[in-house]
Amino acid sequence: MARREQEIVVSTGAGGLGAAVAAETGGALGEVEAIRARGYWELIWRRFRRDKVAIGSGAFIILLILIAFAGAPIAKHYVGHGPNDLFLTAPAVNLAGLPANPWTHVTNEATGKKNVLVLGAANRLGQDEFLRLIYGARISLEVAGLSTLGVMIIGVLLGATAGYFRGWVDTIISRLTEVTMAFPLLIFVISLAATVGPQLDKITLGIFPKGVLTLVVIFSLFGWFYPARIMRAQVLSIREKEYVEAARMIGASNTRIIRSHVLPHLVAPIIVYSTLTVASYVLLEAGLSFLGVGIKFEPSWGNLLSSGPDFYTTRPLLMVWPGLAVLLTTLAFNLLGDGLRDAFDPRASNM
Amino acid sequence: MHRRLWLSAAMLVVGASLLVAASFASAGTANHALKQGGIWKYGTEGASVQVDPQLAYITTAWWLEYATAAKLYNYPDKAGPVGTKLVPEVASKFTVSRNGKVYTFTLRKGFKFSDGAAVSAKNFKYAIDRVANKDLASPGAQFITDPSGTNIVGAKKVNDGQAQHVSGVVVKGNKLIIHLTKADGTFMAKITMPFFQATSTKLPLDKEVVTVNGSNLPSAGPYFYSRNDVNQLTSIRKNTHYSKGPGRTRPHNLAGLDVFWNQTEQTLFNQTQANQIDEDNTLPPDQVQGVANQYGKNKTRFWAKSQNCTGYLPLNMSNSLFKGNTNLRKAINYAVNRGPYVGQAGPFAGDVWTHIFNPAVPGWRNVTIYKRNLTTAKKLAKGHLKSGKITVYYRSSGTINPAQAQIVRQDLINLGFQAGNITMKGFSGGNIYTAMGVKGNDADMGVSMGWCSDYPDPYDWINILLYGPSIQADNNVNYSYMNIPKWNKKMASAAKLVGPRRLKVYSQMDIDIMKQVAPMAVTRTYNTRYLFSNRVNPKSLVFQGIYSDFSIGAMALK
Amino acid sequence: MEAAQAPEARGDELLVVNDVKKYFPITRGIIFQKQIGSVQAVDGVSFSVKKGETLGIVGESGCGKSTLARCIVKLLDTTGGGISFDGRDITKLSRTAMRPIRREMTMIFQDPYASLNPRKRVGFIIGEPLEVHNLGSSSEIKMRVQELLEVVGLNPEHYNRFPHEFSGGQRQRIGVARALAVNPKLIVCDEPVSALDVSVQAQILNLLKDLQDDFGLTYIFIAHDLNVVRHISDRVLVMYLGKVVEIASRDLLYAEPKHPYTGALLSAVPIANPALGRKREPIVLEGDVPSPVNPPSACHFHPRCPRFVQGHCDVEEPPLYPFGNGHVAACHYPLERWPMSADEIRRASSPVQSPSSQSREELPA
Amino acid sequence: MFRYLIRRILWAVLLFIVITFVTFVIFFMGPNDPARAQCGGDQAQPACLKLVTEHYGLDKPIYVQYWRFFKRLVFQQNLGHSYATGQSINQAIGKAAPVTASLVFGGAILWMIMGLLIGVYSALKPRSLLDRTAMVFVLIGISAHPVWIGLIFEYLFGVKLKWTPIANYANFFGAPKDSGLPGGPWQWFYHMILPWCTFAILFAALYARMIRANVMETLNEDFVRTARAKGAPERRVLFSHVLRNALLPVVTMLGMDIGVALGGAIFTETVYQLPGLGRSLIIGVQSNDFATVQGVVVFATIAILLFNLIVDVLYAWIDPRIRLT
Repeated sequence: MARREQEIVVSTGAGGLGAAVAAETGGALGEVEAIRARGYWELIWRRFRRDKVAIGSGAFIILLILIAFAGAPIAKHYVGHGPNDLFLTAPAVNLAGLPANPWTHVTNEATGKKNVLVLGAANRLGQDEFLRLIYGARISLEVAGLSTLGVMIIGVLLGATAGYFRGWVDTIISRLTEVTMAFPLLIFVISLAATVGPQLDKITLGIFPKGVLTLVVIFSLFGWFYPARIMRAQVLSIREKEYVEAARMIGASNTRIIRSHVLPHLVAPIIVYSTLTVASYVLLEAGLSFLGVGIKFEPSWGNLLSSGPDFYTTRPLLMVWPGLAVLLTTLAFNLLGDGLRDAFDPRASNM
Repeated sequence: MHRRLWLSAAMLVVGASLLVAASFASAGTANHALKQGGIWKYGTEGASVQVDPQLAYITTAWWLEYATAAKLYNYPDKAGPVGTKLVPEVASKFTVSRNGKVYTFTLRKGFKFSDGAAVSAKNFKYAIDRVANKDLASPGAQFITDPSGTNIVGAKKVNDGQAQHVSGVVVKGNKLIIHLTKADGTFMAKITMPFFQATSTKLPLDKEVVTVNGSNLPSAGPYFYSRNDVNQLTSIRKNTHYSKGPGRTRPHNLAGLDVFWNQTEQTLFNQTQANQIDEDNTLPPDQVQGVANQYGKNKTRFWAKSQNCTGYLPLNMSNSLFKGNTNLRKAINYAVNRGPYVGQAGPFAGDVWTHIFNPAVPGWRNVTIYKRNLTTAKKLAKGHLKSGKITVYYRSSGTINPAQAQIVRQDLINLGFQAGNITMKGFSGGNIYTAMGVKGNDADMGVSMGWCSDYPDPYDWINILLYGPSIQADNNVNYSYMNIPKWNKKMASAAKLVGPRRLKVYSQMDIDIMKQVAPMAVTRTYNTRYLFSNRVNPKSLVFQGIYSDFSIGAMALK
Repeated sequence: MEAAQAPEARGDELLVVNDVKKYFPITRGIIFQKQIGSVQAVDGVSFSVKKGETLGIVGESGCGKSTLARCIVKLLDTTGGGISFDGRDITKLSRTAMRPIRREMTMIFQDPYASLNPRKRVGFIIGEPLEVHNLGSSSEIKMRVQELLEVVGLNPEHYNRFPHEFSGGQRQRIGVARALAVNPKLIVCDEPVSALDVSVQAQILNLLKDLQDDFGLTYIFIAHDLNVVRHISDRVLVMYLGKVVEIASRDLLYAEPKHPYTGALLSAVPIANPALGRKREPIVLEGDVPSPVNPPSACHFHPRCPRFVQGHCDVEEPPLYPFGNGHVAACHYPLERWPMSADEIRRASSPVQSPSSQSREELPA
Repeated sequence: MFRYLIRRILWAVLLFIVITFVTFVIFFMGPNDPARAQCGGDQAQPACLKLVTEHYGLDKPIYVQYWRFFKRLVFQQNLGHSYATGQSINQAIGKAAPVTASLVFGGAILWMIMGLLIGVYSALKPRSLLDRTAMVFVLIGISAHPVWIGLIFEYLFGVKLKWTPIANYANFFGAPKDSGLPGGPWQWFYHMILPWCTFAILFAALYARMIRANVMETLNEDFVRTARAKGAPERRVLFSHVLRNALLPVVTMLGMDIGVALGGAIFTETVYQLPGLGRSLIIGVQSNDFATVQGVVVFATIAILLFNLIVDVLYAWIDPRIRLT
């Protein structure tokens, strides 16, 4: 009997009651209104719309997605070479082994045409920094997005199951969560990416660059506990709500209760938490690639960042670009997450 | 026996003595103009090396052992050919029995370990016992238990764990007597390897000395290890008991030397520029040109010294793609973009090279066999791509090796391979050599591989790398798996030749093989690039050819 | 636990509750939970409800009223005892087997804010029972919902609104409409008005009364407010610490309470008539309600009882003694007169603490 | 309390077994061949392989191997020897752990100071210029990559301005005599200053935000209003009412985050070449040194479990309600 009894309304006695009964007319209550009331989502959208920073972040993210998935091929077509194409001769790489500065015109060996390196070359291979940056956005977003998806699917399923069914299911899942939590996460992810990573790298499903799914699998496997905990707590509190009891009282099935009464209440925390998770995975991917255990060969921000120090006194911009890309993307997701949280729950504090 | 680019100098000594054993140089004179004292700080990107004298094996380790060891005979701290001639050190002389199986060394008095104990014949016997010990698993064991080469009586038994002491090594007063199972001309070269230096009996017989703190690893050379923290710091300090006397003529100007392991290129460079570190030989490629312009080459602070190594891409002739496919092998040679390939390591890293003998191999010729020509390459490759699929092994560590792999991949695409049909397999560290050394591996070619001279003789290049009958189940070094009877016969007969004719025949064979067979695409030669601090006295830099590095004993600060 | 005895249902009795028990286990453990005790929320309650009548259940907070209500509608499984509804034993019914019965027995919840899903429109909330039981097409359901809205005094046009757009009283009307939707025989009202303003309470009570008349409903009406219960009930059941202490018709109970606990409750009720109020001296119950984890021995009320007799009340558990006209009370020393004597009041002010009431343990959160 | 302690310890032991087993299985399944690594990688002789395989029982089923490993670990507290360097891993970790500890605890102190200053001031003057600047710092702090911050700091303060050393570590208790290494408390501090700043920024940002929220929430509590109404001086209100209550959850968070931070230290150690645990791990990974990697994972697990245990117990001691749940 964990439920706390509602605070008792002070009774004014039978007399008051009688008077109130007399006053009761049973007539029209509230104004007559035929219009459809504002829905939950509409209210949230109205609150969210007022948050200029969050709107800006959202727009930035949409732009980034467009650039990464649609813009990158267009840019590739426009500049006439790909992100992995090599420009091995001067001026893309000068005699001292230094990559070209921004806006250098180079001859494409394959087509014989003059191409331009907008942000210069990324390394001694003369690869196009600009293209690698925007293709890197794609990898970053893929890794971060899919990992978040994986983490949320596992986390929500396990967390919601544990919270809804409780009992031994909850016991098992909660213990599993605690065990996973106790792993020294980053240390483990690095060791894992380095040991089993090369074997997993072969899996691409035909659409993802090599290594993306490796990171997704590893991140998902060790990152689900956090959403699971949040979702378990949420579901535990939702299932104690009287409207869930009411649904059970009328004989609704578990499926129906979960679908109509539990899941809709999880949407908000899922969205908010996902947004913030994406930001953390963008950082993590860059970190692992920087340490040489993440994405290899393919352009990723972590890779660009790790080749930055090779030239950081002679070509400091090569370190600035990817760092800035990571910063802006993470910032945008964090701000969007904060904005969404405020929109979903205006009372929530800044944490 | 494995000689790999990354283990470079390990066996250099063996062959050197093969040719020069007879002629002993006279002891050198120390340069008294150099400043004495000071600690030399050396920083490197590499992981730390083993310091146990019977286990140290790779280049950097032997560079340090050279400064700390006292051997029976040794190479002087001299640049050029003088530095490759053996001189007596702890032994004053040696005699060989008539049948060539018994060597008797007469030892000098006056050599002392850094802990003050006198060096006696016992210490050399102890070294051999440790090398042969089963549990210590010294890489030196293979050099004294080789049934077809140097084989000390009783060494095998110890190596199999059936005995503690090598019965063929006998101490009689100041004499050390070593019995071999059969006569062997390379024995002197082998006994000069750091494995067989005077070793203190303080060292446990069957356990490696890893951490050194103070005096648990005494040695009898000019220096000794005073400290070893794995992957952090290794220090050598002057052996105060190394006083001038007969055989004790090696220079030792510095008070000591500290090696900082596991640094990163860029910070190391910054620290050396700032004179916080005295020597850095892993320069960031983008900085090399700058320091070369600033200091000039081989004058003051920037030096580039060539190593006796050749870089190449082995083409696996036992797998279907390159089997009997001379056209495609030649096409690869025409297609490889060697300039940028070498350039990945920055300026002064070495030269573009297209045949096996680099300028340090006796009998080398300055010719260019393959000049990059995509049209020729495509013409040759046309119709010879077989299934169109190719598997490439590459080295995945560092930034240079993967970049070279990308260049080769691009070359393959240019040649007509579909990007999707090129399988790139990465190997960290030196694992690529293990993988390629297994007969029947699925590699069609390897990237960023190389070979360093074990001894200055062409046999080490042609016969070791390309002789078919020596192919075994694994641990091969014939990564091309070339096994052509006609050429096998030629190699066998060339090996028997001596003198100028030997060099001439090998020299021609080098070029003929590359032109007619093309079992590999030779890409480059190698240099080591050094940056020194302004504290270093450039006059003290003596490049010791045997150890492919500057002699520590000769080094001095300003 | 004891085997449930299928209660006998007699002619006009809609619901028979026989010796129902509900214990909540208290568990502890690192990996696997083991039971270390239990909360005896409902401990052997028996009563019956006739068709068309309203049974009020009163008691302090935490005495097990709400648990009992949830056991009756099978939101909770009972630990022991039997419940028979309309002649059928429902104690052992599975979820599926229970389904048709859920059409005949519904519940109105205490908190009109928490019992309506804020994410759903009123139409969905009221129509859901119909949907669950497949009672008609969506257009039929919509018609029925609008009809129900009208029945409970709301505007049928509000079909598409969200609960947050309504006041507390209006929301409770929605709750009533939901309970009514499937034409039930029995409605369990779990403190339906305690969260509402007094004026609104009256509206809801009147609505419930009207609906009872119109649809021939049977109510179990749970409240802690004796005035509310008096207003609506035909008979009243008083609970203390999971046990029935007194059952009587409304008039009998309010006129002649037999159990000291009932007496104490009644004396605490404010009386509108000032003359009467001044004459009466209230009994102040000392201490809190003891923990149901470790209730006092025998008569649970003995540590707070003004008529406590040592060696009897804390040793022998009192059965429900009959006092005629269906009036029963579980007390060895029932009140002889009402209001109580001065002596009784004096003793109530200095109650004897029995040793068994000492142990107190916090409930797990 | 005693029962609670026993329960926590048992649970920690169980976690330890599970984690080490999973670690063991993963590395066992990995592409690493411990025998080959032990025999000197590519120089491995078949005889040596055979010897090592037999010696370590690498041909036995995995649970047998794990049991051997576990026995050695628990009864001899021995993590074995590095395959790459032959060094005892206990010794290697014994050297690396103080470096990581310097970084993590020094960093934690720094981030608490920064977080407190920024958080409390922002909370006291919400929407002021200072608050807004602080919130911008917070956002950048949690969004910028620590590696990037490290590289930029290193470049700016080390290379360009030459205010700090570029890299490396100095032993707090002084360098070994005549080693040519910097040492002593001052050098230690001087070498750690950039790493601490880099390491602390992320957490300083998180804590500033959390402390700000907590303090603002506490400021609205009734007891603060009461204290003010009673006429208590503002300073007293702030220190004895607001901060005491606002910081309790922060202290708990700190306990939990130090475990997480142990992992994050890898980036800082890599950028500044601090010879700590993270660096050992990365070197181990790069040289396929399975034994060292496993050693670091096991040690980190023990450290984190112990730390959590201490935090749990301390917290239960402070707040007895915790024990019941």
